[in-house]
Amino acid sequence: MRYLTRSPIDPGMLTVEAAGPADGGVASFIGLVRDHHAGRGVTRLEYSAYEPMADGEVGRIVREAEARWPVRVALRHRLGSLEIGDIAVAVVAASAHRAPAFEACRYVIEEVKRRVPIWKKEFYADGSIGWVDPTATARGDQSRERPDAAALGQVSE
Amino acid sequence: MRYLTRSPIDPGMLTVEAAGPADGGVASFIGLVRDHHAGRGVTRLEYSAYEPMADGEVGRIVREAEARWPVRVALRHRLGSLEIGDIAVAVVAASAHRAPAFEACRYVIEEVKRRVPIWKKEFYADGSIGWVDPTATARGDQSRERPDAAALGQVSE
Amino acid sequence: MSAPATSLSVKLLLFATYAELAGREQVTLEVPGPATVADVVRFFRASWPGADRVPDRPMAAVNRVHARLDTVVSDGDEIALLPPLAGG
Amino acid sequence: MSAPATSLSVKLLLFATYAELAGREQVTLEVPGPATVADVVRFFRASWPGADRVPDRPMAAVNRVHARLDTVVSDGDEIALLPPLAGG
Repeated sequence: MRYLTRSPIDPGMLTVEAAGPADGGVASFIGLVRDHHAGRGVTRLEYSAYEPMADGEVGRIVREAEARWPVRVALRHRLGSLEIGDIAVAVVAASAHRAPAFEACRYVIEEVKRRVPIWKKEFYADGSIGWVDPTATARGDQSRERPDAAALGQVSE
Repeated sequence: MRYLTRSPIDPGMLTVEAAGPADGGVASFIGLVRDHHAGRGVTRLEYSAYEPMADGEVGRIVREAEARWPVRVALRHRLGSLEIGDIAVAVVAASAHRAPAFEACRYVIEEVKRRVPIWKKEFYADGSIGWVDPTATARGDQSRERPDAAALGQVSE
Repeated sequence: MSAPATSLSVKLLLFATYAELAGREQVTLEVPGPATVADVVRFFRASWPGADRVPDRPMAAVNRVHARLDTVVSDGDEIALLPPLAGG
Repeated sequence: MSAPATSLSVKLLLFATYAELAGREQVTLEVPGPATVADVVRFFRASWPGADRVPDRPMAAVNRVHARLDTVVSDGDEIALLPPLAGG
């Protein structure tokens, strides 16, 4: 697998992977494990995935971005047990100029959240455990509605 | 000076500076020295600044971003002689969520380019030297028109 | 060109909360063909104890690609039922 | 409340290509008051050899803050003429 890892993510290495001497702009997004979610204290979490599909879907998203903008994209998503402050995901988009780098970076992280089969189990400060369902909260915690199966199915056709 | 440096910039340190345990999203922009500009080969460049004003103007931009979005921003701009691939500027915006992090990061780099008194002297592969004038090229190399003095003056009033 | 109404063998994968609800991560099903993903889900929910705790219209994938519930499945397909995604 | 028409002492800073065009990075000017930034620029361009190679309507700052050319200057102000910015 190219995009999923059980080891700590090094954003600097991803920048080296994405950027060459012709690149002047590098936009990055790093997702960190927060100490709270929907008003509850979080102590750690575990990411799991449908691994072969997740890796393939990330690859499709990266190729879409590289076809749409003059960019090179590097990405890693962590799996397994993570502590507060750990990097869960890092996306780096390098381009000659900053506008396509920003746009591609944003596209990739939005699509990763929307399309890649990864799940997150949160361990709360009160000792309870829960699977995160971004479609169940109305707290403005997520910026996207749940995509319906039909919409995602069309992506693959 | 807080935001200008003659030493290499470490984006990882800026991420540590900007992000805390409540932050889940970190958007970054890194500007690198490219090996070309407006179709000409570039071998190195020198950044100079009206240093006290540049530092103050960056501070105003950072405070504007931190007032407008729930973010913390860290930034460094390099001065002096830089080689191809060196980091010229790094902006990091950390927030609980990704949307404000992206928006604040983009705002800061756009305003830095528009308002901060820093100049760039390029050394070309053919041995010639030139001051970069983003207002003089029509190659799409810059995303902003030159701001006129009146518009910038109003910023400070 | 329509397939004869023979039995299809498909592998059904369950993840995260669906795996916990159904008490299993993988089952092999023999479903009457022709069948869509929705047919496979219906067959599964009716055939296994506890499987009806999985939603009747989940997000799904066929052979590791997102698929609509009306996608027609083939013998040997790997069908996955995907709880709400939470990556990133 | 308007200032008397006395002389003002201002420090004028030049950077990058403007410093090269004018052959200097800093001059102290005694200009007749009251005066705007535009008056200071006009006075400078007429008073120093080579100074007319600096544009007549440059971007400017007064006391380290961006300022319009019609900003009225005070005795002791630090006025800077800023070539097209190229940071970032």
